[in-house]
Parts: sequence; C-alpha cells; structure tokens
Amino acid sequence: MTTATVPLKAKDYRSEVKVVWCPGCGDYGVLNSVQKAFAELQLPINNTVAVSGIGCSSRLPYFLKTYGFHSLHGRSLPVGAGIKLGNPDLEVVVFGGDGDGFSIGGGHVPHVVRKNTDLTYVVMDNHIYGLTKGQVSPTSSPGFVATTTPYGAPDTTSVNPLAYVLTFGGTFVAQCFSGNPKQTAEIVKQAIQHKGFSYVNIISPCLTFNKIDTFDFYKDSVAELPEDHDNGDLVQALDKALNPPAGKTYTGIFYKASKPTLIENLRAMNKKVGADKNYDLNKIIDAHRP
Amino acid sequence: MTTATVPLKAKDYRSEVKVVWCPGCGDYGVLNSVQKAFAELQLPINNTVAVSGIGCSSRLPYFLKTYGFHSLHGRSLPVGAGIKLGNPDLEVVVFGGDGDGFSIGGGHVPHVVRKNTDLTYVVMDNHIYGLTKGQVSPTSSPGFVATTTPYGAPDTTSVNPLAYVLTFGGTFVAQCFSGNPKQTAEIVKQAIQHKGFSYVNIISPCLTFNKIDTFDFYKDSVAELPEDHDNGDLVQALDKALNPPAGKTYTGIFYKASKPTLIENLRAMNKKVGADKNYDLNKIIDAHRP
Amino acid sequence: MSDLIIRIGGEGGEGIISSGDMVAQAAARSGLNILTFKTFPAEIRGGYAMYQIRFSTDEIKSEGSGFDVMCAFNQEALDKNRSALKPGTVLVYDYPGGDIKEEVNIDGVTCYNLPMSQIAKKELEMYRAKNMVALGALSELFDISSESVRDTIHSKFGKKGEKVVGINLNAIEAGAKYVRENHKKTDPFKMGKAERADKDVIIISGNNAAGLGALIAGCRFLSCYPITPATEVAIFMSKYLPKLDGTLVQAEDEIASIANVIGAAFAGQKAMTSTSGPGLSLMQEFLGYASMAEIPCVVVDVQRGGPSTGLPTKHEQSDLFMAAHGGHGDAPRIVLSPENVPDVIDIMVQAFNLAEKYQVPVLVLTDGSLGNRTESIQAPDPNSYEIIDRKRYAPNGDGPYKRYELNESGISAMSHPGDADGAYIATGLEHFETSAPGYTPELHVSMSDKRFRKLENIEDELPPIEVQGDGEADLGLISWGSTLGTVRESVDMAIAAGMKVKALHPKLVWPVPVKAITEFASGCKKILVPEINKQGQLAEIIRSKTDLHLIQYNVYGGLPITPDELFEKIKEVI
Amino acid sequence: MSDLIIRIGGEGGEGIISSGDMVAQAAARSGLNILTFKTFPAEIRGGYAMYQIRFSTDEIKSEGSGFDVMCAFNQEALDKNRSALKPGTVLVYDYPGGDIKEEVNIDGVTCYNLPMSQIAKKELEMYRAKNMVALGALSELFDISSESVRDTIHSKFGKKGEKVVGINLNAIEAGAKYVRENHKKTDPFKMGKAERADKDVIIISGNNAAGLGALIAGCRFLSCYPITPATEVAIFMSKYLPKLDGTLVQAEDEIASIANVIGAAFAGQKAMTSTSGPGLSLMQEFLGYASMAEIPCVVVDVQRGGPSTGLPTKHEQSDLFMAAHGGHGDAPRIVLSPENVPDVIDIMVQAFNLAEKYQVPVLVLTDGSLGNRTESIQAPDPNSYEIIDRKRYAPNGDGPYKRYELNESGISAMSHPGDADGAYIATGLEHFETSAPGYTPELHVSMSDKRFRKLENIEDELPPIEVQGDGEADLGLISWGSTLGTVRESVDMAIAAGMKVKALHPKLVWPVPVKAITEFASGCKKILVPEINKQGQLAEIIRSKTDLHLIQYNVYGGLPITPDELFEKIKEVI
Ligand SMILES: Cc1ncc(C[n+]2csc(CCOP(=O)(O)OP(=O)(O)O)c2C)c(N)n1
Ligand SMILES: Cc1ncc(C[n+]2csc(CCOP(=O)(O)OP(=O)(O)O)c2C)c(N)n1
Ligand code: SF4
Ligand code: SF4
Ligand SMILES: [Mg+2]
Ligand SMILES: [Mg+2]
Repeated sequence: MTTATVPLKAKDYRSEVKVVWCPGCGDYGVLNSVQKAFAELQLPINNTVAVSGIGCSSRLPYFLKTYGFHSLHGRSLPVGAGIKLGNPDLEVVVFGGDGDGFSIGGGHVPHVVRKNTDLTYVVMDNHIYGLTKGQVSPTSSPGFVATTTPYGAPDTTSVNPLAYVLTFGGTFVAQCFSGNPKQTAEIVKQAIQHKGFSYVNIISPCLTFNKIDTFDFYKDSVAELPEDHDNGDLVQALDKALNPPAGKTYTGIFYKASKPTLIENLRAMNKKVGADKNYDLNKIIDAHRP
Repeated sequence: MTTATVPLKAKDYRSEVKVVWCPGCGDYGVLNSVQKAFAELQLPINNTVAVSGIGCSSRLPYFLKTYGFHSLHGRSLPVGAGIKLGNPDLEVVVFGGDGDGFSIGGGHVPHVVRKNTDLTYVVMDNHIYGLTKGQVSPTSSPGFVATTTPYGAPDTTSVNPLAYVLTFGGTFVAQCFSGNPKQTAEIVKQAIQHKGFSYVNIISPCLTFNKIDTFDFYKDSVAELPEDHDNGDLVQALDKALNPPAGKTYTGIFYKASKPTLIENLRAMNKKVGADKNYDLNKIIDAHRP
Repeated sequence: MSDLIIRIGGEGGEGIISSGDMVAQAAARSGLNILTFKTFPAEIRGGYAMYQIRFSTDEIKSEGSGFDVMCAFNQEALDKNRSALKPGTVLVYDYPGGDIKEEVNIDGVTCYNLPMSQIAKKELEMYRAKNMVALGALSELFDISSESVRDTIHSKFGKKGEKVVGINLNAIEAGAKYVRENHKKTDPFKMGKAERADKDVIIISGNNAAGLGALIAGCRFLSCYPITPATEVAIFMSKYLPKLDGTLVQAEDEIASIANVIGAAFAGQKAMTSTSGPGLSLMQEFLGYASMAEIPCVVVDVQRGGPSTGLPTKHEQSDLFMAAHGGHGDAPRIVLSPENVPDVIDIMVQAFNLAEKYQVPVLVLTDGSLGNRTESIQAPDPNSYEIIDRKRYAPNGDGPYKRYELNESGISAMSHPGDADGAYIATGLEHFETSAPGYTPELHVSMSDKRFRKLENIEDELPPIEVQGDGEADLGLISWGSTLGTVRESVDMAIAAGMKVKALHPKLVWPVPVKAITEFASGCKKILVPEINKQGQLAEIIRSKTDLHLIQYNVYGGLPITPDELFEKIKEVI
Repeated sequence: MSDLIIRIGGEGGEGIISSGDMVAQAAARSGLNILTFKTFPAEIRGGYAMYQIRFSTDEIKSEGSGFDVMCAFNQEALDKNRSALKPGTVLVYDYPGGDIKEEVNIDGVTCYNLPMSQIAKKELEMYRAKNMVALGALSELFDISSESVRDTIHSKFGKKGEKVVGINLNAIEAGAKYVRENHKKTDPFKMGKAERADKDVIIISGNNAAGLGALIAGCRFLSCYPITPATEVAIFMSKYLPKLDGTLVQAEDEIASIANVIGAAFAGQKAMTSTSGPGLSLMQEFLGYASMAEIPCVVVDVQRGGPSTGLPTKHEQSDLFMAAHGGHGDAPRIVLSPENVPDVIDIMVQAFNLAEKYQVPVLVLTDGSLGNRTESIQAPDPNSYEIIDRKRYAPNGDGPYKRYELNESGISAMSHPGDADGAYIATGLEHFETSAPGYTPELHVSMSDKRFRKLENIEDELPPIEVQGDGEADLGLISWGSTLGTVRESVDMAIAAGMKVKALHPKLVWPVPVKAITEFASGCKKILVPEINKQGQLAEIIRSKTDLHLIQYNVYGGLPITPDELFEKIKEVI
C-alpha cells in the first residue's frame, strides 16, 4: 500500500518503464521537472492521472507511477476532461506535443479552455513532429524544411500556442524552457495549483529532427517576461505572446485570472436542481404517465 | 450560354431552389447582401463556388446560381481550401454557421487562417444551433438555456469569432449585422476583393430558437467601430474584439493586412523548383536506378 | 373496434406534432394502447410533417399498414396521401377557408370537411389553435373520450394557467361542435374507452426510453453532440442527469463526445453517448481505442437515411456494417438492436451490463422511426432490473497489478484512478499484462485472443430469442431492430392465412448469434431477411458466419416496411 | 547459387537501414533481383531494427522463410534471431569489442566474428562507420560484387564530396580485409554477378511506387497527415509534385486531408491522400460523402497492426472490413489490393482510372511490409498505361444540367467549376438529378440504385485474375495483398511436392469478385484463405457474398506469413 506517511521524493513518481526518448531530447528535462513539481505538491500517486495523446512527448505518462491514459492523437484534452468530470476529485494533468495539441487536436483547445475545465495542460513544444520522424508542425517557423516539405512549408504564419489559449479565455498561461528545469518545475507546480484550466508551453527541443529550434538556439533566446509585465491584463499578455522582441522567447506567467471553473459551474447547477444521488427514478416514470 | 455581356444584377445570382429558412430568419438578409456583393463585383457565375457545411445557414449555396459544395458539418473550410488549391482561378466563398465553424469545425480555422488561404469565409452567427432545433453554440452567452441545457450551459466564456481569426493571423477580419444589408453587402464585397483569407462574422438572428440574441436586441446594440480605430493594428483589433463597450457590438473592419497568400507561396515554390506540367516522369524513374 | 390508425398531415410547425401527442395521450388515458409514427421535414420551416397514431385495445406491434383516417391540414398533406385513401378510409380536411381550395370527393372514402383554419382565425381569433380544433373534431368523430381529452389539456397546459387551458378547451369544443352540427357520422370507426390489461401505463418515445434505460442501468454521464434524430436522447438526459447528480456535456463534436465518455468510464462512470450515422462515423477511431484499452461504454446510434448527410429525418437501418466492422484493425464490439419502445429500455440496461461485464464498447442501434415514436407501455419498475458492474481490482499482495491479465475468460479486473495500488496506463498500443507497450508476435497474438475470447459465448448471455409459430416452417423470417414489429404482424397474417411461417428476433446482432440462427434455420425451408437498407446488411453479416441461403428483402425508401407489404413478400417467396 | 537471404539486425539508428540499402543497391547493380523486408522499432530511438535482403537470379516472390545469413550488430539482434539460426545458416556478429560479449558457437551454424564496432572506433576513428565495415565484410564473404559496392558508394555519397566517399570506401575495405585475413570461408553462400533478363531495372519501395503510380495516372494533388507507415508516400510526392506543377498539402489532420482531396477533385483534379488505419477511421464520414456526391478520389491505406494505435510499425492486413463497410449508410466503394511493388504502380493507375470512370472513392490497401520494402523491378514506362478521365459534361441545349442524371450505366457526366452552364451543388444530401435536395421514397430508391448500379459489373473491369496450377485442385488458396507473394511461393513448393494446389489472386477485393471466385472454387475440393488478421476479414466478406466453405488461416503476430509456414498449413489441410 502506498501510504504517504513519508514525503514522496521526485524519484518516487518515476515508473520502471524504460524511457524511449533519444538521448538529449528536451522531454527528459520536462519529465524531471514534472516529477519535481509533483513531489513539491506531494500529489498522491493514486489520485493523479497523467493523460496524453500520441507523439514522442505523449509517451510521458508511461514514465510516471501515477495512473495514466495514453489516448489517441489529438484527443488528450477531451479525454482529460472526461476523466475530470467522471471523478472531480482526481488531479488530471494532460501532456502532449505541439502537433498533437495544435494540429489534429486544435479543435478541442478552444472549448476546454473557454469552459475553464479543471485541468493542467503541458505541451512539449519542439516545433516538429518527432514521432513520425520530422514533419512541419503548426508551431514550426514559416518555410520550415522537413521530410514532406523539402522546398519549405508554404505557411505564412505559425500557431502561437500562448495566444491560442489566451484568446479563448485561458485563466493561467505560461511558458518555460525544458533547459531550465528549476523554472519549469516551479511553473508546472503553479499551473497544477491553479484553479481551472492552466496551460504551460514548454520549449523542449527535438535534437533528432529539428536542426533549427535547437537547445543552443533557445538557451540564448529565452528571457523572463519583463518585471513590469502585468499578468492580470489580457491584452498585454496577448501582445507579449504575439510580439516578443526580435530573437527573444519570453518565459514566465503571461496571464493569470480567476474565473468559475467547469466543475464549479456544474456543481452549482446540480445543487440548484437539488441533485440527489438517490433521486427516485420512479419520479421520471411518473412524469411520463398520460 | 451565360455570357456576361450585360451586367449581372443581384437577382441573376439567385437559383430556382426554394429557400427553406423560417420567415424572418436573419439569413435572408445575408443571402440578399451576398447576391448584391456578387453583382457589384460582377463575379462570373461559372467561376464562383459557394461552399458550406451543415446548418440552416449552410443551405445558402443552394439558393445561388453559382457552383456550390454543400459539404459536411464543420468541414467547409478544408473543402473550400481543396477547391481553391485544385483550381486557383476560382473565386471560392465559404458560408456557414457559428456551430459549424467554431464547434465541430473549429480545428480547421487556425490552419486555413494562418496559411492565409485565398478564401472568403462568411459566418452567419446566430449564437445557436438552428437546424437541430436549438442547442447552445460556442458563441451563445454563458448560462444560455436551450434544449440540452435546460438549467443553463455551464460554459464560462463564449468563443469570440473575431478574436479567433485574429489570433491566427487573419488578414481581413470584419463584422456586420444582417439587419443592415447595405453594410453587409459592402463588407462582403471588400472581403471577396481582399487578397488572402478574409473573414466576415455576420450577426444573423435565429428568431425561432434564440430568444435572447434577437433582431431587436442587435438593432439597438450594433455600433460602427470608432472612427479612430486603426485596423492595421492587431493588438487594437483584438482589444476591440474582446472588449467592446458594455452592451455594444462593433461592426466594421477590425483588421486588414497584406501578407503572402497560400496560393502565392505555393506558386513561388513551384516556380523555384522549375515546375513544368510536362515534366518527364522518366526522370523520376531514372532517379530510382540502382 | 379494436384497431384504428389516424394520420395527421400538414406543414411542419402547424402543431401537427402537439395535436398528435394530445390525441395519443387522451387515448392512453382512456385505456387504449397507442403507438405513434412521425416523419419530420428536413426543411427547417415548412415541408410536410406527418403524425400517425395507432390505437388498439390489444397489443400494438407496428405502425401498421396505411391508415383508416387521414386528417389533412393542407393541400400537400392531401396530395401526399391521396393514393393511400383507399375505399373504406376516412378523410377529414381543412375546408373551406383553408389551404385546400376545393371540396373533396373520393369514391368509397368518407370525406368530412372541417374549416379548421377558418374556425381558428375567425371564431377563436387565434390561428395557432387550428390543431386544437382538429383535435376536438377528431375526438368527436371517432369517440376518443372527450373527458380524457379535457384531462389531457388540463395536465398539459395547467402550469401555464387557467387562461391557456380555457383557450384550448374552447378550440376543442369548437371543433367538436362543428362536427356535431354539420356531419352525420357514416364511417364505422369508433374508439371508445377500454380496460387495459396492465393499468400502469406511461407514454414514452424510443429516444426517451433510451435515456430512461441508461439511467436505470446506472449511467450518470452522457456527452454528445446534437444530431437529428438522436438529439432527444440528450434532451431527456439533460433534464434528469443533474437531478441525479450526474453530468451531461454537450461537446464540441462527436470525437470529443466519445473521448469524454471513454475518459469518464476510465474514471469509473457508466457513461454513454447518443448520435446518428455521421456522428458514429466520426467515432470509429475511439471505438477501436475502447476495444483495445478495454473500457466499457455505450453508444446509442439512432439511425437515419444515409449515406452521408443523406435523409436526415428519414428512417433507415443502414449502420449495421459500420457498427460491426467500422474501425481499423481487429476490434471486438457488441451491437444490440431493440425492437420497440419497451425493448429499448431493456436493451439499454443490457447494453450497460454487457459493456461492464466484458469491458467492451456496446452499440445500440435504434432508428429514426423507433426513436421518434411514442408508445403506451407498461410502466417499468426501475428496481426490477439486474444491474452488473465491472469487475474491480483488489490488491492481493501478489505483485504488481496486471490490468490486462491473461486468463481464461479474457476479462481482467479493472481499477479506477483513486484506487490504491491500482495505477496503470490505459492504452491504445498493444501492451503487456501490466499495460506497458509491447509488440512481439506472441504478445499481439495472446492479447488479440484475449480480447476476442471475452465474447466467445456472448450469445448465451442474452435472453432467449423469441420465435413465433412452431414446428417446421416453409418460411422463416430473420430481421432486426424496429422491423421486428412489422415481422410479428405479417407473420400473424401469414399464420392466420394458413401458412407455415415463423420468425427469429435476434437482439444481439453482432457478434452474430450463430447457434440460435443456425438452429432456427434448420427448421425452415427458406429464410427471408427483410430490412431497411440497400445492401441487406444483416443478411450479409449472417451469411459471413453461416452457410445459410438467405432471401434478402431490402426496402430503402426512408420509411418502415408495412405489414401488408411484408405479407405480400411472404406470399411471393414462400 | 540462385537465392540468398541476408538479415541485418541491430539497434534502430545504428545504420542498419542504410547498410541494408547499400547491399541491395550493389546487388541490383550486379544484375541480381532483390526484395527487402524491414521492421522498425516503435521506440523513437533504440529498439530492435531489422533489414533483410533476399537476392536471386530468378524472380523473387516473397520475403522468404527465415534467412541464410544473419548479421548481428548487437546482443539483442543475436538473441531475437538465435532460434532462427538453423543448421546450415551463417552468423556474422560484432565481436570482440562490441555489444556482444562472448564468442558464439552454434551447432551446424557457421559463425564468423567481425569486430565491427572496434574497427570503426579504433581503426577508422568513426563509430558511425560500423555499418560500412559490416557491408564490406558481407560483400567479401558472400561475393557481392565489390565493384558494385564501390559504385554504390560513389553514387550515394558522391554529392557529399571525395572525402566522405573515401571514408566509406575505407570502412568497406577494412571490413573486407578483416574477413580476408581472419576467416576461411566454409559456408556455401555466394552471390556473384548475374545477367538479368530485364536489364532496365529500378529499385523502389512500395510506398514510393504508390506515389509513382499516382503520378503516372495523372494525380497532381495530394493532401495528407503524417502517419507511420504511410508517410513515405507523401515524402515521395512532396519531392515531385511541385516539379510537375502539382500541389502537396500537409493538412492539420486526416479529416482535413480528405476534405482537401474531395474539394480538389470537385474542382477537376485527380487527387489522393495516403494514410494508415487510424487516419482511415477518421475519414469514414467523408468517404460516404464522396460516394453520395459521386466525387472520384483515391485513398492509399498502408495498413499497420491494429486495433487503435496498435503496433504502429508492424505488418497487418486488418483494415479490409473498414475499407468495405466503414461508413454509415449504404455507400458504394471500390477496394483494391496490390500484391507487390510493381503491382502497386499498376494498381494505383487502375485506382485512379476506376475512380474517374465510376466517380467513386477507391481505396488501395497496401501494408507495412509492402510499403516499406524495396524491390528491384523492371522500370515502368509511364507512357504505356491507359489513362481514363472522368466523363465531362458538355451543354447540349437540352435544358438544365443534370449532374446526377439517372441513366442505365449510373454514370452521369460531371462538370467542373469554370465550365459554362455546368453549375450544380455537390451534396451529401439525397438529391434530384439536378442536385437539389429531395427525400421522397422513389427518389432515394432510384438514386441508391444508380449509385450501386455503377459497380454492378466492376469485376469485369480488372485484368484477368491470375491462377497458378491448373485442372482440378485438392486445395485452392485465395488471399489478398502482399500475402500473395507467400502464396505463390508456397504453392510452388506444394506443386513441386506433387500436390494439386492452385491459387486465386483477386486484386479487387470489394465489391467481391463473385464470378471469378465462384468459378475458381468450383475447381477446388477445399479452399484455404491465409491472411494477416485475427478475424479472417477477406474470408468473411467472400462468405457474405457466396456459399463457399472457406478454411481460414489467420496469422496475426505483426509479421507476414512465411512460405514455409504456409506450406505446412497446406499439408495440414489438404
Ligand atoms: C489519427 C492519427 N494520425 C496520425 C498519427 C501519426 N502521428 C503520431 S505522433 C504524430 C505527431 C507527433 O508530433 P507532436 O505531437 O508534436 O509530438 P512529438 O513527437 O513532436 O513530441 C503523428 C502525426 C496518429 N498516431 N494518429
Ligand atoms: C457530424 C455531424 N454531427 C452533427 C450534425 C447535426 N447538425 C446539423 S447542423 C448542426 C448545427 C447547426 O448550427 P450552426 O452551424 O450554428 O448553423 P445554424 O443552423 O444555426 O445556421 C448540427 C449539430 C451533422 N449534420 N453532422
Ligand atoms: S525524435 Fe525528437 S522529440 Fe522524439 S524523442 Fe527523439 S529528440 Fe525527442
Ligand atoms: S431555425 Fe433559426 S436559423 Fe434556422 S431558418 Fe429558422 S430562424 Fe433561421
Ligand atoms: Mg512536436
Ligand atoms: Mg448557428
């Protein structure tokens, strides 16, 4: 029995499953930071569910000791929402890649976000499809050369994940760099603590297939949001997300707000109608008498 | 033969198919404005394709004399993109509803937008699912009461279609009110003239199922964007879209920019590699000799 | 008289549906059985809508063949039904002053004019009351207890206050009065009151029955996306789930719906979604996931006319191929098919029970006609059902939890997040017993076998399949879903005509109940499979598993087969 | 010696694939036929990867059974293949100084050690050159023309400059030298040079062949979403489509891909998408649309292990049910199934031709093994194919254009936007001939009949189906896709052993070619259907349309059946 009498350490969250990422992959840093954040929060292993889609990054749940749900490509968010709604007492953290989240899965983001679904969503953004061995992703830079775009992708604008979530009313939106595990662990921790939907975009380079958005590139370009950034101001947050200074990638918490969450709204509704687990079904039958 | 020697009038764009909308539906105004815009631009009937998804609003193509493609629920944009890419000489205008576009179809929007796909997209936004007889849509106000939400929808934030398109790099983003056909025709016309992706959100009330967002409500609340609005400034546009004055709904062109379009990018790429319709396939075969 | 069919036709939005509902309610109140049949226009407003009510003192098996009485609200309704106005039938039609411009005379048809529009407009000054005028006239003409009609008005409009009740009662009376003063009844149709064998009756639609069955089974989670003709299931659930402290989600699309459902089921809920063909097509990838990860869930598919957007408001049984074979790879599923409204309730309970027991997705295929129709049925007793819950994991100190343990039954114990020491990863990848991914040939073979082994004896699980007639038969009928009602009735006709006919009613349509079908077939010289689709989908899946020769009878005009049509077919092939 | 199989195994990323490719290229250069077989790990990095090359002076029909020579790059490769190291086989293994820590001795197996890691690291100071060391040793040991190997190095690395070429030549020589100095050849395997009958040879993979066939057919539009093992089709097309002024789109998901394709096809293009099982599941709704709106399009499904995410890098033939029956409603489709790499080219041309002629979606089912494998094949002549284009509408003054004209063939003329007076609305709703929506029973019946009538004689369209053996047979085999290669080879073995066996090779798998199959079956005492799936999908769809008794042989371990295994099965059931 896992009784949390002694505090859990980061390593206690690690499963025995062999990690399959390429040596040097940014996702190792994310895994470590996540374990650290879990340990700092002392998340109960049996009450936590790590959900993911499909991709290199989406393998992460196997490497944790918590419950997990390795779902389908692009579907981690509605699965995560289903789990949380199915049992609101669980801590549900959703993991995935940029393609999983913003290409095939992009249609789910607006709704999970605007409902302020009580989830934490952590995207390992490597600006490429890793698992399928190198294709352009929605966050790849315009003109990106990859296996199916040998002459450069004809895209004019890339998806900005932060702006994506901000636009739909995200209540916690942050970015960090897997090369900075301390900051990453801290932000993931705060994201989990946040009430409602929280989003963390982690720059997590794919050294195997992305020779542009490399660790070295980001090491030099990441910069903390300026001290005077007001993360209570949505338009400022959008501006910072969409227009960082040339060559810079801001990290930190872009936006934070407090709004009723989906679970709160549903609980309030159920309360209003006098929800009762033992409600007599005969009342429904009676309502159908002629 | 339809030879456009005499100028086409608005009514010349109308087919014989009986319009099936409820008397008083806002979509009639949209249809009229569209015909008017087509006539002002003298769009050749044989070279124009009206594409749609599924919904009351998505019936519009049947009522036009042009080519049409009544596709599947939520899929009008990728179909429209396919048509335009299949024959870039065509004028492709995509029509649909708020549910079609931003619920089931919402995953396509970011990509069609960010690629600056050479389409015009006209959404008849009635804040409800009309065709399925009244369910909450992503643009319905929080707490909206409808058939499947008898105690109010538990959504905290609605989708803001203008912000949706702006965030992903939309190069023409406008809003109008079907109750103002002159303005609507003018904006649709400019949208079609725009190079690249253009988006027009038309407030088009559903009198049958939406008793909140009514014609009368909008008649009083619509207001032109302030004179000093700079529609070249993205952050300003987002601000105006997300934060209109209480009780007001801005109409007009929120944002306009010039960026390379998808067709331009593809043409440039093909040109770069020396595209040749008569390229000898034997060259490909030769490349596979051992 | 023990059986009467009244059809009301007019323009969608004219109150056809609500007046039909009232007739049905009133008849049920006065002790009659009823079964209704509706067709909606695909147009948003306008278009031809039809509501047909069959009344009987006996059990009603199907919509019946044609009608005895037609009530035409407009010219279109008259035109559409003129060919069905056979000698002996009755026509009630809006004339003069309505949409119908000429008096109607049809040989052998009793025609009663009724200026319903005019009475509503002129006398009552409320055009909307037209349907109530018709209701009053119909109850007067065919002796539908006026007391029951008044009671129905009271119970339906009572909440809206005395005034509304009064207006409606006036309209009823105006219709009845017109008949009393202007017509002498010459037709034989008369309902009267009746003593039902089972007094404890409710009126409920197939779609609402699906919801009720789910609630009885313990379902407390539904996520769906609206689609005709399935939306009503969600509307029903949206009313009651919150009262039961359950959850209803209207998701952004069908993929999200089934994802929500599977997530909630993983978390421990009995969960379902409701949809129609286009939605089910979109769910195929996730249904394969549920098979692979062994997550119990239920999908109700209220079939409509296909393919593609097809005939959204019409009846068809053409999703069976997809239900059985829809996704990629080899994935076990269960497909059930209820025959009528009470059966929908039972089958829904069975669907959840089987999903839970075998940890597979279970699809329930109803259809537009069954979903929309109402029936007066014996009120079910929610506590009388056996309810099965999934086998749960209990740590036994035997080493780490094996979520996908290989054992004889193929059924492994399932933990829920929150359970101590039960952590595992639900996965769509091939996996070891622990749930960790693995891809060796041996593993894939043993896990595939496990997944299919679960369903090896599934056919024994379901209540014995009903058979009509006995002994050797010259013709046996096999059908599915709501077509069974038609089969029952036409088999009765055939037996009454001295033919040796019997019928098999599988409710489990996939996996094909091979034993029962083979045994049944061994007692039949020929076998006829009537179904509402082009390809003969049931016939083909049966053939794929047996050596039977089947005569297909594929009807695909967007309407159920009538007992008369099927009887003709029986005579033809026997 | 006329036939040799070399298998190279090691960790993914160690250059297994590229050294295998070089061996194959070199052998083909020296006049041999080759057919390769690869398995990739599902892991991103690491995991066991395997590349097997079969060489022959004769035609090669399949991957073969087992191998003659195993080259183990590490301990895992050795372990995985140890049981297959039968007496008479040869082992070449990395020792000493590599991952394998002990000298290997296996009874009856010739074991040559080769310190490939050590030579690469110490001698060449470049660990990455390990695979080239192995290549040199293999060519020396088995007489793969060293001249051809050097030529291959030049042509492969020439562009990267003299230095790179030099490094690789050195590595080759180092491997060869080690063998010359340390081993005396005791095994009998020797390839040498050969004179091919057909001199004009290319080496191409099944996936690239699909692209090439599409280009020959006139396809100038592909939209897809990456997925293993289908991505290579798009990679190939992405190189060439722009050169042909065509268009390749990587869409946001599979639904958008097929939407793009159908849109482009409507606009006049020959258009396609390529995917694997999970993607095809997502396309079901749109495939129904293409059936309904009668839009020609082609989908290549490179099948992989299912269900769900399944075994993404493994071989399986388990998407046939979905291909034939996947969507809701009754929707006609054509499913084709090529047997080997040259056939992929031909079938792709036929797929487009049939799509165009019948205005239906055509699905081509290849599989992981066929998609990934390369073969040396006779270079095709792009101009030798008959190319069919859709029947186009030409206004004839006969009144308005009827896009969905009801006629005998069921095929109506299609206009393209841009055509004068050809405007219509492509629609998924049931429709009149003009394309305006309509829902009457008569219309739905006549339009359903039209859609299916098109395919009534489809089986006559395809080139005669090949049959091996002749006269009455004790056993007939029916199979599909790349399993045919195995069937051909095992039937040869059976005939050589004096058995009366023949085989049928349908390339059209849906609609089932009932005439051909029935005729074939009438000459067989028993019929065996070997296929790589759990349910026996081909057998079941054949059974659903015929009265045949079929013996199923379902193999589902993620690998092709070998000719030896099938020969055993033949002996067992005959
Ligand atoms: C329906 C479906 N389509 C396609 C795939 C193939 N696929 C697997 S992962 C992936 C993209 C991975 O990219 P990303 O989400 O950015 O994750 P990464 O590997 O980069 O961490 C794709 C296209 C799939 N598994 N399922
Ligand atoms: C895959 C699929 N799911 C659901 C439906 C049912 N459906 C048709 S229209 C519609 C929503 C219509 O709302 P909207 O797009 O806002 O259009 P409106 O009718 O309001 O103009 C839905 C849910 C469908 N046709 N296809
Ligand atoms: S391919 Fe890229 S993203 Fe995937 S494990 Fe390797 S480095 Fe990481
Ligand atoms: S239901 Fe609403 S949106 Fe649809 S036609 Fe009627 S008024 Fe218009
Ligand atoms: Mg990525
Ligand atoms: Mg709407």
